[in-house]
Amino acid sequence: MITLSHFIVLGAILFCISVAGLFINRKNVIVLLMAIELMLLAVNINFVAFSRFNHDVAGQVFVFFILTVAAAESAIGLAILVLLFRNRSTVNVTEIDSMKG
Amino acid sequence: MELSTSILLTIALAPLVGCLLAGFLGKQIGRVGAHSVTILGLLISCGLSFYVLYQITAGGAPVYNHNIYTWFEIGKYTATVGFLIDRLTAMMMVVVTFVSLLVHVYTIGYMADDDGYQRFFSYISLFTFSMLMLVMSNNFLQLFFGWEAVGLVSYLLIGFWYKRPTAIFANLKAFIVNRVGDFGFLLGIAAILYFLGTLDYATAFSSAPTLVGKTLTLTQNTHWDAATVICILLFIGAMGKSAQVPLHVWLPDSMEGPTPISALIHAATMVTAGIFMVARMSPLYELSETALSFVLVIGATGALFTGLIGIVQNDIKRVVAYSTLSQLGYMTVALGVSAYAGAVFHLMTHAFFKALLFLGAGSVIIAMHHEQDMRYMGGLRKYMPITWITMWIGALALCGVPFFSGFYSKDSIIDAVHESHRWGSGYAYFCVVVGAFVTATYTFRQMYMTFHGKERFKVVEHHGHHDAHGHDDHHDDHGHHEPGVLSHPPKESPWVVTVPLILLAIPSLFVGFFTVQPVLFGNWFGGAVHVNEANNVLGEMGKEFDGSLAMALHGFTQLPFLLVLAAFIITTYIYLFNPSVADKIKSALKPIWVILDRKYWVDDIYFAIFARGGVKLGRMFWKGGDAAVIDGVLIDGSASTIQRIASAVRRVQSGYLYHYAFAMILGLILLLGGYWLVGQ
Amino acid sequence: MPTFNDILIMVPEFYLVAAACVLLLADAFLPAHQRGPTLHWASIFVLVAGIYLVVAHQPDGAVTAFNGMFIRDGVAEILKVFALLCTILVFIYAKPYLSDRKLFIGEFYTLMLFALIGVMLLVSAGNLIMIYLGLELLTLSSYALVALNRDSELSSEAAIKYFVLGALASGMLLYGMSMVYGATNTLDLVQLRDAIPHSTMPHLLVFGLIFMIIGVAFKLGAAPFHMWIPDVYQGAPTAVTVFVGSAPKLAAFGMAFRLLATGMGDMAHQWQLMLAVLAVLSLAVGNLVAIVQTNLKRLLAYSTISHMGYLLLGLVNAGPEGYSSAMFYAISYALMSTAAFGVILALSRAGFECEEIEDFKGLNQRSPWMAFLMLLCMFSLAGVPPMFGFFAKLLVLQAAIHAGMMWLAIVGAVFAIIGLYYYLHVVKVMYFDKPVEGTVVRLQPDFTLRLALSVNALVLLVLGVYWGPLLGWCKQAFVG
Amino acid sequence: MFNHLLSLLIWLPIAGAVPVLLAGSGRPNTARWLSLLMAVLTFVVSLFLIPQYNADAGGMQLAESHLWIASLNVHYALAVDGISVALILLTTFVGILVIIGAWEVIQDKPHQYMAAMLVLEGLMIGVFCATDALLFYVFFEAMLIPMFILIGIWGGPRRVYATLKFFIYTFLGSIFMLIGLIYLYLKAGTFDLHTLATLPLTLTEQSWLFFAFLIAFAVKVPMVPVHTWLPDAHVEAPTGGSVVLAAVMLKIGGYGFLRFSLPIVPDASAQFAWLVILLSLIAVVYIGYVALVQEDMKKLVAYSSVAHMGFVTLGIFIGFMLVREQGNTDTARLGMQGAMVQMISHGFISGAMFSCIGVLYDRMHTRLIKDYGGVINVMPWFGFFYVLFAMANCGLPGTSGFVGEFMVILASFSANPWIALFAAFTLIIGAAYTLWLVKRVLWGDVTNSHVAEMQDLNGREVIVLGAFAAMTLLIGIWPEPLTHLMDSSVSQLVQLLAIHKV
Repeated sequence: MITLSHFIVLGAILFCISVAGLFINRKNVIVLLMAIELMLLAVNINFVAFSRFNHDVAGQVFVFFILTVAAAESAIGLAILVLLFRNRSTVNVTEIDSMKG
Repeated sequence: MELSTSILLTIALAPLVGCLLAGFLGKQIGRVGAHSVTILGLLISCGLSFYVLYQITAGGAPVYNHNIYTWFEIGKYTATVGFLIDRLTAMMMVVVTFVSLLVHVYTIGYMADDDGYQRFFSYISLFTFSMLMLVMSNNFLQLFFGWEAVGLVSYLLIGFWYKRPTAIFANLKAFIVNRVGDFGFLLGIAAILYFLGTLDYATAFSSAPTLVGKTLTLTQNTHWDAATVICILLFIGAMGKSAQVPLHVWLPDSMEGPTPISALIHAATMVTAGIFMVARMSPLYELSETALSFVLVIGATGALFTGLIGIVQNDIKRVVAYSTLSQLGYMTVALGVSAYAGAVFHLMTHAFFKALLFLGAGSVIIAMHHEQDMRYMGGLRKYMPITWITMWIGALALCGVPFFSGFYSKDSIIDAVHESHRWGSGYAYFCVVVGAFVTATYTFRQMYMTFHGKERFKVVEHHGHHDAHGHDDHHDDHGHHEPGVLSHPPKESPWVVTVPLILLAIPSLFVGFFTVQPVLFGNWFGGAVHVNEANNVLGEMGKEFDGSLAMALHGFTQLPFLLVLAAFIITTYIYLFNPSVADKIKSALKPIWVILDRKYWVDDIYFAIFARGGVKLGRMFWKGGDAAVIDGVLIDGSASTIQRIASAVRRVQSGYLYHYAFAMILGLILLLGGYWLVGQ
Repeated sequence: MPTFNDILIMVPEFYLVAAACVLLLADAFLPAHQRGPTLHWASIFVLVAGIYLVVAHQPDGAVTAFNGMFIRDGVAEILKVFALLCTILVFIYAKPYLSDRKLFIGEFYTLMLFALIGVMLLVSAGNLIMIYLGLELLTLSSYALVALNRDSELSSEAAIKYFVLGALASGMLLYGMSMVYGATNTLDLVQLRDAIPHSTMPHLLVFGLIFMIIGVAFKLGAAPFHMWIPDVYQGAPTAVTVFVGSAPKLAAFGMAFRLLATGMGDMAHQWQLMLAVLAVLSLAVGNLVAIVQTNLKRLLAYSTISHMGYLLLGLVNAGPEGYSSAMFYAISYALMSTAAFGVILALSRAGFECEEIEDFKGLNQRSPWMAFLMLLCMFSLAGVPPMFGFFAKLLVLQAAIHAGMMWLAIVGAVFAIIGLYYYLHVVKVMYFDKPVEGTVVRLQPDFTLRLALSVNALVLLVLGVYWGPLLGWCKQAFVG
Repeated sequence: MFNHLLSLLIWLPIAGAVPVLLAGSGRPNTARWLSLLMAVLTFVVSLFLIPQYNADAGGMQLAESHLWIASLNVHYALAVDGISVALILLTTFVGILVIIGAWEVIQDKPHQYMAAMLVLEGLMIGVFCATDALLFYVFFEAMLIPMFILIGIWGGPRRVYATLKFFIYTFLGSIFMLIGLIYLYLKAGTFDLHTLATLPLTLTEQSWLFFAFLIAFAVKVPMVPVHTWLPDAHVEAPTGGSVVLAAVMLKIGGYGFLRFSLPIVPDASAQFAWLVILLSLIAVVYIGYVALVQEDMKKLVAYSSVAHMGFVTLGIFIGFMLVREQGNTDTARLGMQGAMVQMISHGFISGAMFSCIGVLYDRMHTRLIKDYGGVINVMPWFGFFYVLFAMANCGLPGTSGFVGEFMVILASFSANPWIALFAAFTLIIGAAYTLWLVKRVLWGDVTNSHVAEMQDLNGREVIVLGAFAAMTLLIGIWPEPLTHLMDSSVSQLVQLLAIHKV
């Protein structure tokens, strides 16, 4: 029998993976975008699970909003990425450090 | 009839007016104008002083004690400015104004070719004003005002020739040493206010008996008798002003000032302020045997040991200066044995004959074109007879030869010490008696070296130099020109110089003879000085006193006179007949001579400890305390620390995205961990 | 069921959305040479009208629309008014800067308007969803704005950093929301507050709280979630920086207030301490690192961080007094930073970003008035009486002390002293240093800019003397 | 007019600064005359205080109060007592002299200089009038801004270091006082000083507050060991700046003790009086020695200011020993009067000393003692003033410098002879450093060609120094009017000393 806690743990694991992806990744900005998406998915799992087990539909509504916004977000993200590549002809995270201190 | 306030005000303010006119309008009114206004002012106040003296003594005027205006009034404390005129004051006023007047006149001749002429007159008039404020005061505040004001003028006048390094060193030294005295004096006044709650003489003296039994706790288990504390503190002030050991060091150096000043300030009047003050405070001093013994011992020491230094001096003024120190010692001794009248009496006679000696020395200095070294003098008597005779009168008075005024005052002091049984009077007696011999020795030595024997200067006539000397010489450190060489032979000084000499010679001769009886034994001062019956040595002496004549005749048989005689014979032999002996003695007694020549090293020690030491200490405080610790460590140190931390923290902002993200995760962990910890 | 009344309550927002869309179309159809000016004046007019709508027939007390999704109360009113005001100023300051750099284009205005709408929704959100949507509307527009200057390396770098970190932050916020939702089973803030006491999963709640605090802290820019601020402030075109530094801070305060006070008010004892910790960190990082900055925009970025620390001092109080002081602080900060960046904008020209501190050397010789305005800003930021900034500090310190956190107030005071140093340094550069030869700072000729800037800076002085009414207004917003 | 006399006094110069700034830019003479007009006007207005203020009644008079920030219950409340009146008169008087003193000395942007001076004057008057703690604090801090500018723009080579040090030092001191005030406000619900004075506080609270106040005012006075900003600030400041700083600003420290420490935290003040007294004595002795070895005239005078201000704090705090241990209120009054007179007189003397140094500096552009010597030969009139003020500085009777120190020493002897002993040490050390300075600068033969070329005082300088000299002598010869002006206020303060709050 799968309980709420399983879902929460799954969400937590996904969340951790995505966070790890954000700051362990040393290569490519694309990966960062993927990590972000993953994080949102983790959140969605939480919401869905809670709304399912608490018999409340609001959570699932929220999920729709999240999905929508996520799409817009990644669109802007990619746009910025393109801009970055045009200006510096690289998307390597380790090279984006001209502002520091 | 009651003295009128306006007269007293006139006496005090006339010199001030003269001072201001001569000082601020000096350029406009010119030299003649300057000395006329100041002398006029002095004439007025001198004349009125005589009038006041007459009123107080013969005229039967009651003691005048009124306030002019309130200085401040806070709670139960009031400080006022006012006058107290009794016989003591009146006598001081006469002495001050009379000597000052003569010095004014004398100055016309002495400073004739000095370009600070007007300034000088302004200064001495200012001095007269301050001195009058001091003696006429009826409260401690005004006393202190005069006390410091005369100090200021003395500072200005010692440094009158401000181009001389020695002069401006001397005046700084004089002021600061005096300040050491004033330090004690001010504390004494504070003590009086604390114990008696007033600054007014009359109230203080009337409530003085309440001091008995009061004590001051300085440390856990030392309780000081109130009267003793007050008196000793006040006397410290007197030690500064009246140049008592160990605060005497400034007086000899003060000779850097022009001679009239040495006569007026550093012999006749200012330096006697301390004596006057103690006499004025007699009601307090009578309450403390300890304090009086202290006074006695200090005075006696000064009387003898400063005199000894006089013997080895070659500067004609310095000899007189040291004799002044010694004579001040005598007066102090008199105070110490409660013979206040004796002290003031000697103060008066001394004022005359010491002023005379100084002015005479000044006259000699003029004749020698500002050469002060006696080794280049000799045989001057035929060039300047008036100076010669008058100075001899002064000298004999100083030595205390019977019939001369000095005899009466000095001899009665010696007797008084003899009479007294106060602790230390034995030592004092020894000092004053030996002192008599010492006095005679340096006095005769000085007279002989100056006026007798063969001339030790040579005259080289060359023209055009005459008007070049004078103030040029004043302003440069004298002696730079070849010593003992005169551009033209010495000659008697002009009348403005000699007349004062004569006018001073007369009292030096007679004043003692005529006044000794009333002043000393006739309880002339009345309520002005107060002596306990037990201490009334003068009263004792009064019992066997039968007339000045008898006293003088009796004096010839006394030990002091015999000592003077001995000194006379010795010096005569050495300096008239066999000068070489002097050097023999000098080499024979080399160590003693050195000690005296170095003035017991007191000056050197003071300079090393207080002057150099003070500067060292200051530099240590400044560099070590302010610069190093407070600024270096606390202020700039913390600033640079913050800078260092800042540049460390900024490195965290590495610019790398993943570090930023990591920071956020750390923040998350921080909060979670914090919550978890709090939860535990 | 939504009624017409709900629409009425939300009139300002609807109006702005409509206006924004109209401007979008206008931008598309207007001939190129008129676009810039038309949009400029049009949007300024729109905002002025917006202020009118916000203030006009303001319902007394709090009213909600769409089943509590949207709250319109005093807090929202004040924040909105000042957000609109700041945006107007931003438009005025930005115009010459943009036209110098070929950025005088429609996107700027439309994006700004949408961001502003985000702000307005955020400050009157009554529901976690609304908070999320408002936040995203604001941040997404901001990302684009930061990257507005397509040819600038720095802008794009700043944009990507901002984007990634912003996404991370909102992810955490959402994660927190999900937990809170799970623990209380509601998304409505008011119900949330009622539900919290009888929640069966207190730990889950606290976890959610912590994640949500992170979201707030990021928006505020409180350490250690401040890392984006310096880079974004520096990299973004100054015209955008001035916006990022003003209205969004008000929004951040509003968000914090809605989430923590309205939503999690009953857990104050938990979040007070957390906020205190964040406050101390922000004060330390902001003030310390600012000392070693050479770029004025970056310096102001760090000063922002420290100011957010002070703002948190107010929130820590967790009472009406504290909230009002914090809001007062947010407003004062918005005005101050707008003015400060305004000066930078006024001094910048084509090909010359007047943003290095060196560039301000001897400003008093060359343009005493600008120097004086900057002086006002600096002393106000430093919190020296009689400037506005001082009284803001006074209030938050008082709030902290009243909350029994004397230690926090003392920390704040100490860092105020350290902070003083770099503000004074700017004044020193302007007044005591000689101008660098060669660099001739020419003032922007634009009259409206000068006027607005002067007013803006002088207000800091005027409000310093006469700040009673504003404070009264703020306090009024939080009673009941 | 009279019911808003104080507001007029505060805002007249501040408002006056605006036309000076606007009309004066590019037209230096307009700026000078305008600002002089403003300063004189302010002085004239301040003279109305004398008839308007009833010295016999004492207490706070000419009060005006308007609600400033309703929601915090902060009032724009002004009132003066005798002490404030005296200090205000000092301020307005000095205000004129610094304007005259800067006449053609300040060539660079004179309008800004004059405007800053006027603003500063207004703010300082405000400090002396404010009876609301927050208002006081606002004026207290706002003063720093114009002074910061004055030193920073028209100062000497190390002006930046000096002015930053000055600003941050003072700010550091006062920020803790602010926290203390907030605490008091939260307890009392008002910033009104009179209410705070009657607010009961436990000894612990009082102690914390006492130190908060102590830091704030000790920095201003300044007391050892937080005095090191003063020499730097003085050395680098323009003459006018130094004059205002020494003549008025330092007094605000002493004034603060009277308005805050004494009434609000009497018990803590009594408990820690020994500390303040100790620091004051250290100031007299230690600083005296430090002053002795200074090579820069301004530094020397600055240090002597620290030493003299030691008498102010001493005179104020021996009151506690006298009243609480001996019930000796009259002596306490004497001491406090001494402190007050010392404040006023030091205002004139230090102002005069700095003006004198300014006179020399304008001619030689150096403040190092070693560059001078024999100045008297070329500048006799200057010499006259210099000696006069030097004497006043070492407390010669007949000058104002004596009065305050005299009273304080007398009073402190009653408190404890040892205190008097160390305090009286100033007679010696003070004379030493002042007259040694005079010796090296004034006396002696002309040391170098630059000195030989110096011109004697011009009319403008004679006016400034003459005015200072007149006041110095007047107070020295007849302090009664001044003491009478402050007497009733002082006695009321002394009454406060006896009140126990716990």
